[in-house]
Amino acid sequence: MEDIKKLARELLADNKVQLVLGFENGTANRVRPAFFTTPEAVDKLIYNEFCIQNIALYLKKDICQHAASLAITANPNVVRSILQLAAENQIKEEKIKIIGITHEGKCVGLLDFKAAEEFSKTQPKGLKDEDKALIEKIQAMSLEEKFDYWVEAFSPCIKCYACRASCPMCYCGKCNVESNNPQWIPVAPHKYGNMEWHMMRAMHLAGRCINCGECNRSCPVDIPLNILSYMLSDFVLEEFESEAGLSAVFTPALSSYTMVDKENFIK
Amino acid sequence: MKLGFYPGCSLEGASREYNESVMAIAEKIGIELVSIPDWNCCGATAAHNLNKELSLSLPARNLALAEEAGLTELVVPCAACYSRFTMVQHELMHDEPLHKRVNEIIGKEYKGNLRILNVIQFIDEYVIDKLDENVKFEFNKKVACYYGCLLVRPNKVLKFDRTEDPQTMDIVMKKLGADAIDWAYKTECCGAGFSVSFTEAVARLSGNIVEDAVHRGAEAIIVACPMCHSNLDMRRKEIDKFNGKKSDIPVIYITQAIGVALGIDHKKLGLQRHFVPVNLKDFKPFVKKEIDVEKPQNMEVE
Amino acid sequence: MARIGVFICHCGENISATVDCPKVSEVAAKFPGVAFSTDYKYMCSDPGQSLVVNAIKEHKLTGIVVSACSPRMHEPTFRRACAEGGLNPYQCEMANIREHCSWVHEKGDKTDQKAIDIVRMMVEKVKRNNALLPIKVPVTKTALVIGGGVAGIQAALDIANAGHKVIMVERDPSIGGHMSQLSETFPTLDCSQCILTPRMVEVAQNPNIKLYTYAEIESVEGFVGNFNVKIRKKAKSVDETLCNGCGMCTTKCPNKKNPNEFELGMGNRPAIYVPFPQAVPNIPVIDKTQCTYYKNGKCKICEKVCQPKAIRFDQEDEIIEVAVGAIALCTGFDIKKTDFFPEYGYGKYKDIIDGLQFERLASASGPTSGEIRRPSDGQVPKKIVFVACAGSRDPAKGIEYCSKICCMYTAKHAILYKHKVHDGQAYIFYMDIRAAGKNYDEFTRRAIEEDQAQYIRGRVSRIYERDGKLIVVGADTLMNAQTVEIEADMVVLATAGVANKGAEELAQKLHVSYDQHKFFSEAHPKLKPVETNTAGIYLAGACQSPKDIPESVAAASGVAGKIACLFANSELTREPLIAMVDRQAPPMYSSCTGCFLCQPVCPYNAIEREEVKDRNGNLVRELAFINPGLCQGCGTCVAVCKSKSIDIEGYTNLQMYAEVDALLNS
Amino acid sequence: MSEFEPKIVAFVCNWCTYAGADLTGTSRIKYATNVRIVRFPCTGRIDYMLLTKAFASGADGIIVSGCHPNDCHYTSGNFHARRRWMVFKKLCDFMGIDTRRIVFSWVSAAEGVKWADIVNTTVEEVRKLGPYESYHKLSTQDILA
Repeated sequence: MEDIKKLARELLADNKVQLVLGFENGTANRVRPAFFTTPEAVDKLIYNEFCIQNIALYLKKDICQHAASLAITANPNVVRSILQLAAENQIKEEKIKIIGITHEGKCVGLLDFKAAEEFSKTQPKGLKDEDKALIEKIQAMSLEEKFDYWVEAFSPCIKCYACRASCPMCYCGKCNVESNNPQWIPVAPHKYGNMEWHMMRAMHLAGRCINCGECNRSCPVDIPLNILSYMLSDFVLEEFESEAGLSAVFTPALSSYTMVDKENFIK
Repeated sequence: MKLGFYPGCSLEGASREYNESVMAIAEKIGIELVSIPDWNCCGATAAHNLNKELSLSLPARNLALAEEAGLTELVVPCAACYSRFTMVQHELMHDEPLHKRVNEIIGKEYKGNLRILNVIQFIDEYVIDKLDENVKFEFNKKVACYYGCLLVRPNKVLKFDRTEDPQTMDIVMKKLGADAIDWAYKTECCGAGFSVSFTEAVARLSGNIVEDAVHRGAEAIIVACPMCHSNLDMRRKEIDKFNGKKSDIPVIYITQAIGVALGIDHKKLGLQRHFVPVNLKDFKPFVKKEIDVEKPQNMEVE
Repeated sequence: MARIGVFICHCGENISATVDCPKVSEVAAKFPGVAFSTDYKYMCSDPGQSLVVNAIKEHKLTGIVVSACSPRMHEPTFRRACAEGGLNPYQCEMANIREHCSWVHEKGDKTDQKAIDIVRMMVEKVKRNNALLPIKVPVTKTALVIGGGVAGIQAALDIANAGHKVIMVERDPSIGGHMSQLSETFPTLDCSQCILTPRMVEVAQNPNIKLYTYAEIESVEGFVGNFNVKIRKKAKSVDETLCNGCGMCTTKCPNKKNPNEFELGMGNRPAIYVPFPQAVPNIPVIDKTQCTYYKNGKCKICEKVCQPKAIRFDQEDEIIEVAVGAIALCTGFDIKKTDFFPEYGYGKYKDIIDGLQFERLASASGPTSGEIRRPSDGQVPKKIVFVACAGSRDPAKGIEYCSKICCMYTAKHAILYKHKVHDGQAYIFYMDIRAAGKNYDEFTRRAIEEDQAQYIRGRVSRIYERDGKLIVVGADTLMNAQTVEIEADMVVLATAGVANKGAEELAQKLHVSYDQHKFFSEAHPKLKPVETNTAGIYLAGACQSPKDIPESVAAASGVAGKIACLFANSELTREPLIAMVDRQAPPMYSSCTGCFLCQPVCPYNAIEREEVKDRNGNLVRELAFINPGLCQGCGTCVAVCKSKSIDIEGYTNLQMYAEVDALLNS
Repeated sequence: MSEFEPKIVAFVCNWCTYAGADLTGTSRIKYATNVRIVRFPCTGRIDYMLLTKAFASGADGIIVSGCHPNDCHYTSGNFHARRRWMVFKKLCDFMGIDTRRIVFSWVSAAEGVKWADIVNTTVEEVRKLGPYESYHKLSTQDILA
């Protein structure tokens, strides 16, 4: 942790960045994301096993957008998010300094995008066993069972949009769910509105999701919605050999095609 | 290795030598041919001229029995039986209501999982690769391979060899050391079922076949169909009369030719049973040669 | 508040025979927003259109639905009527109740209901139509002619003579096409070369025409008026600017035994060659697959004997980029070879030849100097059997169509044969003699009556060889289907005319449609016979379907006329049905997030990055911007945009949503 | 009770399948009346949300059809569509949305017969499957449940 602090302090002191995005202690033994603007403030910066939130999310917030340059304490999830955001023209390399941190909490120093790509490739990722088990369980169900499962799973959804708010890839200024002309997605949290909302989100994330699981963690009613995009990521990797979050120059699967894409399902 | 086998009437009667020779080479190669238990008539040329359902049900019952007996591949040496079987299978698999109806009639369910092979397909798939190690004598004769009408037609159903200029028998004979000639009557009609009812037609049609084979210097006509054989062999008197000259070219089954090359006793192959005596002698010991034939692609337009 | 007019067309009886038009009109009148509804016998007729125009004015309509045939047929007609009535022409939609309803269903309630649904769908759509202004684009007044056969030559000369620049691209080393291979032409028997060669020379000498031979189309981008074409000029291994066409190289080349393509394999040519003596340009090329130097690294005799020092072994393919406003496709045809016919021996008999080979045998410049001698032994055949419809009109061969030219050229062959071999006898097996055309039937009669060609109506079932003769077995259907056997010395198959090699790939490069036989498709079989479905690309000659010389030339002149019309204006108007990215007032600017994931899906590279800057010039946002000159309106970007910031006119999100809604929630 | 008549919505591209369906008409080939055609410029334009919208609104089956590979009027719209369909189909399969009711096809402007065939077989298949209630119900019933 000390080397992270030292790096952050130096960056601010040398005016290399205007802002450091990281964590500090919150109330009741919790950690919370924080923005540090002076070397002194960095005293409060922490990094521990509780700092798992994907703070790449804040890169799209005004405070970061307005900063001329910034640094971020970045675990592998955050690094992948940054690379994907860069691939989608949402962040420029010259503006951001990545303080790389492994899953184990070890600081690997400042990463430029090239180093971040290497880092991202070597850091383990992939689904948790329980997620895999759930996907397998659902896949084994009959058509009706699957449908009922999801209707049931979405039934507690209150459309709080925490999933959207916590997702670094959900950066649209005006989300499609807010569109009312036409009203693509019914607003009310009933079965139909919930189903379409989560389907749309899964499609939007297909080939772009970096599998951080933040949507699931932030869901107040514990909907396992991360497995929708996980399952599609898996599919996209298998079918198109395409994986998000590994490179800052990347065309997601659904913005590209090959001549040999499968078409055995087309008459 | 076990394959299903449907002899049909010819192989038990007029063409016993065909049966004998098929069995003889199968034994030599190490393949067991299992007859369909309780098999019945295939319907041959008569049924499909009289009653469609009958013509479908007769073969379908045989096929269902074969399936019941756990067979997956069925060797049908008689070209007429083979044609009926493949056509019925094709028709049933492409017409669900008809398939249902036929199942009702035969009181059995034919699923359609059987592969039906004629003799040249059987040889092409199971025998040809074993020739080099088993052949004793070179079949050093000039031969005319005669396919007739049913072995390679219709291509849409059989998807096997080329309809107009089939090659499978020629390739086998070349492998055995024969000189398979290029001739004009490979797939022309022999007169088929008119053998009995309209011998004049058979004399003319088969006459042209024999004449062309002789004219081009063939020493034997190779066949794979009992009907062709009987027309070309049994009707030789009428043929010679039509051609106005005597011919002694023997007509032998491809299985007999293979049998001869394998060194099987000629009696075991039924070569003594023919009307036109088979006097093929002076076979040289076999020496393996690379022959320069490419297997023909299925060239028909779908 | 929308005031929609609905106009149900009977199309004579084409619609009204199956759809109850008055009932549909009555039901439509009650749709929300419909202010006027009527039915009429022929909506596209003058009175029908006046009805539309008057109704718009009288009922103060804000949009119209013409319920009639396919919009692919009459959309422009009714858009014009709409404009005449004082509305924006894009406030018009067509409900297709003919092709998609009356013609494909039986009379009955279900069919009526379907027509009603289709009308309701389009009413809901048109309510959401926007008034649009046409887009103007400049026109590059240069035409590209692909293919240098007689059609291409005619098109190029006509366009050039109209005062426009032409770029001609020919795949072979010389222009001339199949016509240059013909001996004489029907029905006049004038020598093909004699009438074609002057035209070829004209092409070479016309200052408006730039000719690229031994060249192919690499890629085509852009759209009508503004195509960007890359041409691959294959390496001839000869410097065209230096070569004087003396022919020394071709004479001295030691590697002379290569099958001559121009003679269809019936003669040989050297590895460095000019395809035929009258070639334009008269510049040789080295066939790299055959040249001894390219194969073994030794020889270079041509280089030594070349006085102007024009041989360039290190020459490479060159890519030339040109900008053109219109493209004429004149790529011609090919014929089936004799190996297509198993019943005629899979091409194994040397003396069974195709029609084009016979042309070469009969040609004074051909391999036999115009004497009819058979390929196997050079003997003069005393009996020739011609087989018409070899492959054509034969569904079993996958060619259902008539190849059109064979009846006439077979008659010509019989005549030429008789003129050259007086004691020869020609037999012609045919299905029908199709000799419709000026002086055509007279010509076939001449073959029969003056030149004793024996026409036998029937097909040939088999040809085989016996004792040096070809035995042709066929049936004479006019003689009680008797079997006919002819012992011929030579057989000529009038093989089917088929699409040229590479037609499919070229069509895909140009985005023009083609039929199941790979012939290019015209935009309309009767009314737009020389246009393709892609604006600015036209077609002439046998690349469309088998055609004879006069037809090809007529079509080529038609194309030239079309292109001259296009070039008559310096600007052309394009349909404004294109995609656009949402724009709003600051500080939003747009709902576009600037992710540019739409960029790679655009086939036209029409999506650009627009920088939004504040007063001080600081970058505020990067937004997608669709160049209206480049967008062709496919809408793929619309479906890809997650924030639904892109929409496409004519097929907006609101419209499509309303259409689905109208179909099901009613 | 009369036989169940499936409601089929067809999303087709203007250049191939719409023209192919026109050809079916010009050739006077008859097919089932159950289909309603919605015209798009290109399969690339077809939004998957319109498919769920159609199901929610009571469609029992959907046909999505465009130009064969390499025939797209716009070069590559159908290739993008093909990939999108793959992913969408995978998601639907995972979420229990009945993809037997979505027929994807390529029908060219020359394939009038194929179009009639696609419509007829889809109508028959969907007729066998019965009305698609589960998705439709979401939007009509239990709205507050």
